[in-house]
Amino acid sequence: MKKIMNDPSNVVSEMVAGLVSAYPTYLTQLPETTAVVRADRASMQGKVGLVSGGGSGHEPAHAGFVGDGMLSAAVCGQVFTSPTPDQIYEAIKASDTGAGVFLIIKNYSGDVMNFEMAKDMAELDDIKVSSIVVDDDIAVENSLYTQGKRGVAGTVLMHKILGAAADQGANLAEIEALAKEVMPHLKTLGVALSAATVPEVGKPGFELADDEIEYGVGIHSEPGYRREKLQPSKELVAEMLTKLDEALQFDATKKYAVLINGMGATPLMEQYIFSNDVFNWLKAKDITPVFSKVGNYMTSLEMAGISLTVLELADEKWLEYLNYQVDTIAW
Amino acid sequence: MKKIMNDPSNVVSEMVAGLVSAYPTYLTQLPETTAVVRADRASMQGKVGLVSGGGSGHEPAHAGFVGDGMLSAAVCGQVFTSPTPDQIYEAIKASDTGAGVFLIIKNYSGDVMNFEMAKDMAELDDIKVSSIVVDDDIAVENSLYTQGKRGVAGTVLMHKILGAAADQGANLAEIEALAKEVMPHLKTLGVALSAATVPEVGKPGFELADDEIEYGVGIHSEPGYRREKLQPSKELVAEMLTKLDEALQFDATKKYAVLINGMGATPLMEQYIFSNDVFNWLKAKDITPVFSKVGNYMTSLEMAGISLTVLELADEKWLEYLNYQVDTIAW
Amino acid sequence: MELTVETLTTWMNDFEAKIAAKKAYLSDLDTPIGDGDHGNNMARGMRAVTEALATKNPADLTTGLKLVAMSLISKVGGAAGPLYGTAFLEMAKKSNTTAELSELLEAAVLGIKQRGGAELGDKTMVDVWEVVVPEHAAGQLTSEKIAQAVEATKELVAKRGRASYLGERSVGHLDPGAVSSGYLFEALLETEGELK
Amino acid sequence: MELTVETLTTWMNDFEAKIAAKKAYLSDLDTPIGDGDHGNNMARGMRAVTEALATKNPADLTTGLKLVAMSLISKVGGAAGPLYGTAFLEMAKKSNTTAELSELLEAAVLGIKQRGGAELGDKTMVDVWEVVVPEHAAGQLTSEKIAQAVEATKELVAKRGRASYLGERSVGHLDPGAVSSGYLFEALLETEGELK
Ligand SMILES: Nc1ncnc2c1ncn2[C@@H]1O[C@H](COP(=O)(O)OP(=O)(O)O)[C@@H](O)[C@H]1O
Ligand SMILES: Nc1ncnc2c1ncn2[C@@H]1O[C@H](COP(=O)(O)OP(=O)(O)O)[C@@H](O)[C@H]1O
Ligand SMILES: [Mg+2]
Ligand SMILES: [Mg+2]
Ligand SMILES: [Mg+2]
Ligand SMILES: [Mg+2]
Repeated sequence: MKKIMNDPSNVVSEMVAGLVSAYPTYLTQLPETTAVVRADRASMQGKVGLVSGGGSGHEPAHAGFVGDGMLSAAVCGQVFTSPTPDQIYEAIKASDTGAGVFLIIKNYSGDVMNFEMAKDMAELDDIKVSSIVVDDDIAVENSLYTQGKRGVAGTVLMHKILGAAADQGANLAEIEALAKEVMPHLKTLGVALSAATVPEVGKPGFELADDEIEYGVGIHSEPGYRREKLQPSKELVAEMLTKLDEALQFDATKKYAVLINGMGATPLMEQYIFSNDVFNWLKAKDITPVFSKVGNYMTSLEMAGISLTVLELADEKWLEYLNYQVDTIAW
Repeated sequence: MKKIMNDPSNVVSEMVAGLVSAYPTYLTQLPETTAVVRADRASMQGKVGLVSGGGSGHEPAHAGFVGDGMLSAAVCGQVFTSPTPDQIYEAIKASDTGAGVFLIIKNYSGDVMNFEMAKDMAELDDIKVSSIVVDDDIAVENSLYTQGKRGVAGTVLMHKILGAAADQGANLAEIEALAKEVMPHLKTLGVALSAATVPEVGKPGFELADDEIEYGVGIHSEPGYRREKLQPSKELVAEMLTKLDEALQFDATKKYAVLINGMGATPLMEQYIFSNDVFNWLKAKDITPVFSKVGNYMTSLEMAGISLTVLELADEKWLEYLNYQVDTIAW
Repeated sequence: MELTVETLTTWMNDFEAKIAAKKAYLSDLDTPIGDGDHGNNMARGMRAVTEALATKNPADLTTGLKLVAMSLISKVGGAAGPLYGTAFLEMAKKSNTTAELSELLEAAVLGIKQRGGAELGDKTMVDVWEVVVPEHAAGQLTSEKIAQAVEATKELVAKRGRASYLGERSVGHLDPGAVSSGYLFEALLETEGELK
Repeated sequence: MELTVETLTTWMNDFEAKIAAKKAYLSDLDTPIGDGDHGNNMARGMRAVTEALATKNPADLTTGLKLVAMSLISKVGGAAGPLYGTAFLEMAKKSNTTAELSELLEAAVLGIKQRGGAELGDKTMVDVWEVVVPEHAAGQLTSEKIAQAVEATKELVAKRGRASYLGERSVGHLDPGAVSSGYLFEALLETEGELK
């Protein structure tokens, strides 16, 4: 394990300290937690609070999306481990200005349970709380998994859309309805060239040969659906878009947003090349995405690989929300 | 070599195509070049144009910094190879709205010569052109290099400061004077954990053992000043800040900006931990940077490592320029 | 048996000792079918529980159970934290109306099942709780029965939690949460034994 | 000798053939002390030069030299592109007043030195140009003298270009730009020989 760090058991607290030191105008750390809230609390006044989070190791998610027009707070758990409810609860309290708080949870059993408990705790304080469980990863649809689909990079688009709606004054019920409308149109598929190493574990989550890739890997090194020889970018794109097409039924009369997400160690050059192949593949289907973004948004430590998210913009407003002004570290 | 790409000899053209496809509202590709200019040309009207660029492989530099308030155009050469003068010349022409064009060049012999030739070509067209050669890398100060110091991540802060000044209407002479004032206060030092692989070469620029790092490596795998066993982040920071202190003579009565820059494969978690150690080290010297940024800005393909840039804010205005509004893909 | 805050403390101290002794074993069990942290998670949590009980010295059972619950919830994390935490939180709630241990444990089982959505046979801690608690209510719980319930998780296909990502490949491994739950009930048997 | 556009074309075709034949060798030379691309850079550039001359059929020497210069400048890139490009651009400029080859070449040397700032002994192509051009002017240039000038770069410490990053470690390697410049002058000798 070759990492720039000090004590493997302190990575999260040192990371959060380094983050808030570098970005004091964006983020404030909640006392005795590894949760962060907008430094500009005034920007949240009267609006529904949005709280996200999960295990650490996915930076810039989720703290990088805290800011005016996007999240109110983010909770940073231990690496690849759900944060505890008391921390989430503090984030909820810090995000509530009376209009209630909406939780964006990725579909992992630990995350779901811990966020739900935090919700119970907050409701005892008469804070209105509702939530969405994001499960955009189509990799595991036809497998034995019964936990359901995993929540991955599409979560970032969910943050953005809900963040814009909340900033424009949508109430808690409207935010919840919006999240539920968006969810079935949001699909992601990933491919890994190498695995991440959790600092406290010290070795990679799985091993791939020098010429092997794994389709459908999760953001915590969960197994994917097929291991194969490395393909040219064009063929990776074809495989992934074909699967996404099956899930979303691409239609040239509809509008789409695309998020090309680096998993951590894959340079932007490769992501842009992949992007070129994505646009070409879609063009052959007469589709030109009306919104797109390429970069590291929901990573998996130093995993090499890319995930591709397609959101069918079933409502004109969602595009406005994606383009809505925002002031965060990482959007 | 495990990369997401198609033909190694087409990486740059495919990359630029993918970039402009994904960001059509930011960037337009200049016909028959791999140079890009602001899509919003109106934002450049009446202002000094700023052109940067160099070899590719440093993404998001330089195209990611093209946009309102920062660069006018960026030229993408072959990987780690200076672009040719005709391409730079096209970028200069596209950036001139009558107020002249300023070139930001990193100190590599190929870059300097090609940009100079482009300048000569543009001057034949009666375009006023001047330039700065950025040489912020202090790694090679005491070595045998006679090419002078290299230009590395500090270039991004130069882009930002000059971009803000240009947007606020500074004329060509003022931009040049500003660049010359900033340059001696801008210093960078890097450390690598692994090297980059140029696609057409197919193997890493150098080899480091599993527990080895190299201090002072350049952004094209140029040799550094010392190879050593991997250190805790705290000690990397101490070594690097001590060297930067020697170069800048830190002084608690002065103001500083800090850029912590990932080299490509190093995850943000490690960068934030490093950031924490940087802020702690400086705090012990009674210094709290008034501006800071952490992330991948001037990378070296999939090199793992971090560079640390410190800019002494000798003029109050520079901080305003760093904080000035900007609309680019990557700032 | 009626649970008291004193008995609770004995029980928890005993459980903590077992977990501490088996920390590495529990994490090892979590490695092939999970992420290798169950022993560390539980050890961290139970250390916090016994510390809280010792320093805060809760005056009554409800306060004591709540303290256990909150310590587990805030220190364990992952999946086991909310599950064990919920078990003790439900016991705390129930203790407002009764101190009868079998009723408290029934509330706990319901809480775990509701929190995690797992049923008998899903290869989780539920496979221990759901079998052991009725035996305890009937006064027939023995070490052997606990061991049997734990052992039975080995041949199951995981349907919940991280192990479920492995599908059929989870067969042949004990469920780590089932094993740690076994220790909880062993500790309970011992605590009750001491009282007799 | 007065250079004509026809002689220039012969010279360039010959140089192109030499570069194409030695492409891999030149890149190999560039590997230990550079970035391994000199052969590829030059081959790409010279292909463009000969193609341009063949398709555009320049009417006079100045146009021909300019075409060579622009092809090199826009296709080679890196350090060698502007250096070779400048050499031919300076020759083009000079050809407005004279077609005398030695005067053109003198202008080229000055251009290279000014562009790259290298002096004799810095282990660059200058070490060939600066030695060979006066010999040519004196009518005493031979293959042996070219080879000597090229060979002499081996023992030098690089002071300019990428090789300079290696300092002392650059000793013992031929400079790739010096070797390719040697081919240029070999081609010139052959072209002149044919004319005699
Ligand atoms: N949905 C669930 N319902 C009941 N028990 C569960 C559930 N998910 C996980 N578990 C239990 O939690 C144990 C794993 O705990 P632990 O390793 O601490 O958490 P994590 O899986 O988050 O790393 C499993 O062995 C299983 O007994
Ligand atoms: N400043 C300079 N002056 C003269 N010649 C130079 C200079 N810098 C480099 N060269 C020449 O260029 C050659 C390298 O060319 P090439 O490999 O094509 O470019 P790059 O170094 O950019 O990859 C060197 O061998 C040397 O002869
Ligand atoms: Mg875990
Ligand atoms: Mg080169
Ligand atoms: Mg676990
Ligand atoms: Mg070279």
